[in-house]
Amino acid sequence: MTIIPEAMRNEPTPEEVRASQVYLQWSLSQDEYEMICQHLNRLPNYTETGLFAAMWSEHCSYKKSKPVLRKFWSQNERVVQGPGEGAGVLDIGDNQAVVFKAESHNHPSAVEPYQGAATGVGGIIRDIFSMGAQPIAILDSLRFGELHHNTTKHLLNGIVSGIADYGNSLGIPTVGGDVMFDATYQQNPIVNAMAVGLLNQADLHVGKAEGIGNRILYVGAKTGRDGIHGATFASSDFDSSTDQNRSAVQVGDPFLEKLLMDTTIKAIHIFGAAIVGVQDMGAAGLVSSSAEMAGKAGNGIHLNLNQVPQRETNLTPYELMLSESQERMLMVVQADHVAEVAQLFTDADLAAVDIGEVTADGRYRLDFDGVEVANIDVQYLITPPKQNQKQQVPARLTAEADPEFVPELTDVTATFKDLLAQSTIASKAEIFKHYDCSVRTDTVIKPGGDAALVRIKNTRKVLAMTTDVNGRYVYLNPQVGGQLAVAEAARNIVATGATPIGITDCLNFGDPDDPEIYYELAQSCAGINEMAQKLNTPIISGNVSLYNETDGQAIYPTPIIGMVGLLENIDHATTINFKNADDLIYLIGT
Amino acid sequence: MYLGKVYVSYKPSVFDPQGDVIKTSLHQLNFQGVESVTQGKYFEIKLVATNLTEATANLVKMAEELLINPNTETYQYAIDEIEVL
Amino acid sequence: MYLGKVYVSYKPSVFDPQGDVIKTSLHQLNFQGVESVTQGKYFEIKLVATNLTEATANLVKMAEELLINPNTETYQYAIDEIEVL
Amino acid sequence: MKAAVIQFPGSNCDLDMLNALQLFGVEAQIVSHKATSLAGYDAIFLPGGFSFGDYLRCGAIARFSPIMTAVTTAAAAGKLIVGVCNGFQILTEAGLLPGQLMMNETPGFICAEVPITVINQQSQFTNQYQQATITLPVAHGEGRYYADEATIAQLEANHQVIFRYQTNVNGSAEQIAGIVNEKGNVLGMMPHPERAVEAIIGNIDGQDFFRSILN
Ligand SMILES: Nc1ncnc2c1ncn2[C@@H]1O[C@H](COP(=O)(O)OP(=O)(O)O)[C@@H](O)[C@H]1O
Repeated sequence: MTIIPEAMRNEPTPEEVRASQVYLQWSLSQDEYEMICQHLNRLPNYTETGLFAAMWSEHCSYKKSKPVLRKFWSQNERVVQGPGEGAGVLDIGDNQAVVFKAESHNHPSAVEPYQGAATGVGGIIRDIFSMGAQPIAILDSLRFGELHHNTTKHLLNGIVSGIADYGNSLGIPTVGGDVMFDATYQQNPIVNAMAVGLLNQADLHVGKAEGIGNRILYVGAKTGRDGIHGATFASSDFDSSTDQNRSAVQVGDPFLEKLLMDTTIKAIHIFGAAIVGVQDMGAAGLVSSSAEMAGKAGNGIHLNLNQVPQRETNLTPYELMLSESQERMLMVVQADHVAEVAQLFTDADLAAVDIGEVTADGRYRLDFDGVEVANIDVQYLITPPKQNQKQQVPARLTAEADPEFVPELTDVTATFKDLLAQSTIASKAEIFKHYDCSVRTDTVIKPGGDAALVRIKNTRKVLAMTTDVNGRYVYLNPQVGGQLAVAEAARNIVATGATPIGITDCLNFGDPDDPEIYYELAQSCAGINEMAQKLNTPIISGNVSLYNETDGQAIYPTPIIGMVGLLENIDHATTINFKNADDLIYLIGT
Repeated sequence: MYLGKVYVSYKPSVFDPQGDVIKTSLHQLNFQGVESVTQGKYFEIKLVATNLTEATANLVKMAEELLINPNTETYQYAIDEIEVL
Repeated sequence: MYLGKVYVSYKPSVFDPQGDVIKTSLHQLNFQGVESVTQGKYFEIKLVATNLTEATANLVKMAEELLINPNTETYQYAIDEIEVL
Repeated sequence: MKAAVIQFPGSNCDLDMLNALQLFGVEAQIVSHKATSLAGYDAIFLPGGFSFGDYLRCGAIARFSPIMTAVTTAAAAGKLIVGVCNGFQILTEAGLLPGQLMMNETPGFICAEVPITVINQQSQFTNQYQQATITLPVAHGEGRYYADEATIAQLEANHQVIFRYQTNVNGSAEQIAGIVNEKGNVLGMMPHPERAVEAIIGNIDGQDFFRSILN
């Protein structure tokens, strides 16, 4: 690599990378950096160092949470696709399937509430349609600090309008969710979005770069400098005293996403098997999507970065690979169909460019201005060193229990009214009235009931969906708290008449390097897993958001459970309202 | 009374989807010479202050505290004394 | 190359809900001197033309055909020649 | 009856409108905004959504779509034209209906089922309504109807106001929710009748709207 392309002249040399230890700022540890040098048998250049930092970040690799996630039970007769793809897939009969997943956008939303939340919705929707499914519903699970704080109002307003504007514009109804307020989330709000899609099983596509010689087609928006470092940013603690994190802001374009969604689904319908793999460019954009697709297929990949559609001038390979510009997808397409597939996208005024090919050599190779700027073993790139996280029971759990709290009730009516006035308990209509819940004309039960119900046109079937967890319970007893989250979700589903069939989760925790936090993570997941097995609801997808701390203070462990249920006969749907005077009221359970 | 005008625009590298769509539309309307369009915000604020210096200081503070989003936007401003009607 | 700036604002008789909300927020932030706020749009348009007269004519046409809705909005503009980089 | 549902980039109620029309036995088809002819269609529907992202102003960019010339010709020829929500916004921007739809009085999107009065039960769009009070879904952020006083007076005098909100959800002038043009063949309305045609999704008050059009 002797000639240095123009755009890269100001980049540090490999030696300068080593001397400045710039990778530490990207959350790549010294040990990891040295392992890489040893593996390559040379110093990685600036671009390659960036690729490793992104791919080995917790956000992309789940290196720290994997030991826990691996224990999740994810198999039963319905499971068509478990964890590891854009979203999980469950068989619902008649060659149809339901596809769903949840995703967090806590850090971006804390910095930039509107765009952070909006792009969270955009990302989770892409995960659904990249599988070949039509998105049919969105749910949002939110946690804020106390409502009387001005910062909370600012965050709430921004986040809710971000979700509303994006989902409404796409024409996908936001049908449910949950909101709680607690001081623990004051600096660190939680913004989790879940999306549900309907799939004709014949259209199922996954993110694999199979077939040597197949082409890599880039579709959607052009690449700019937005969101570079998003993945590493999500994988480190927040420091409230600096605002250097601000470069991570990404701007969403729901209009473009709508075109991308419709065109991708159409392309999959028309071209079927000629489209070999589809993947969203999410965290760590181009590198993560392309490396994962190649890795899963056991192949190599070769990209020509000059082909990548660009919105700005003088983008470097590093920037092109790590940009988190929104509304972009990667497709692997058989060489003789690339032109036709691309045409479909350009007809919709979207970029669609052949940027490379699937190779047999197992290498991750990037060219820029005729120079090779990266050459790494794909499997090595996608496999960060194993991490052994320590666990320790938090002191609060072993401390002698306080004498049981006995509430003093003098005026029951007053207490009851006080409870109803609590922001966490009060109606959330002020929030969900901003969400279009009835577009697509399938919403049978709208926000305000237990779970939402969305019918499947031309069948008798209805899907139920909900999100739940009480972080305070999980804080007080991680294992039982995890069980309770699943149980609550199941009760909400059952209350509509549906049977729970599966779970997605979003694990929001503090710093996993803190053994007490890792204990919370491991134990609550164990609880979730036990209950999931009891209820026959496999955990088919999910997402992890760690480092939810500000200045060393972690949020309550908050593993949000998104659950989907199936009701075979729409006539059996039940709603929450009392129906007639003189009907009897029963209290069921313990 | 003072009239402050604040012009807010995106920072150069922030994606402006609106501007992009407007540009395409202008091309279709046969304004071929259009190279780029960005859409920002334009505020007119009438305010009372004891003098121009105070009015200006207030305007700048308002812009930075509320009108702009420092993550993505920058601004320019102009201010003038106006007659009270 | 020319840089045109177009400032679009509502006609005085048209209610501007955003301006109103911002005024209230500014009062809450203790900018008591604020009498009124209106929010409009600010466009920066780079365009190629043979001379300033043509550039100006084009800018005005764009504003009137697309950028404003004459029922409710008015506009001002400024235009300058700029260096091509 | 043969109906066209125009699909603009960003339309998102196009399929809902198509479904509703088909439920009433109408031979309905999606027609691209790039098409230039609407020959053979008796009624033309401009659906809800966010055409061109609603960037600049709602409907401002869509009005320049190639299909709009054909829509204007069809309107002049007396064919039925219906704009719902974003469709209404496009029709006002295109000058086929007077006035403009502006940001709600309290900024923010609202999704709700609201009581509506059918003001004019004689129109080609409402002649099957037996009762004056109905409930229809609204879902918009920019639904505040605005026109100058002279225009409003004219609308009232000519019985062009078809629907009114019973409580003014968005701050519309004279609580206007839907109007027709002078000839009575072009309708714009913010509420969504196509979301109110099946009991299973909770509302059938839009049925008479479609029955009226078919009548
Ligand atoms: N952020 C939100 N988005 C959409 N719907 C919501 C949201 N928060 C709450 N809801 C809806 O409000 C209703 C009550 O929610 P919640 O208070 O969480 O119920 P529960 O009584 O099960 O605790 C549900 O229908 C729920 O889907």
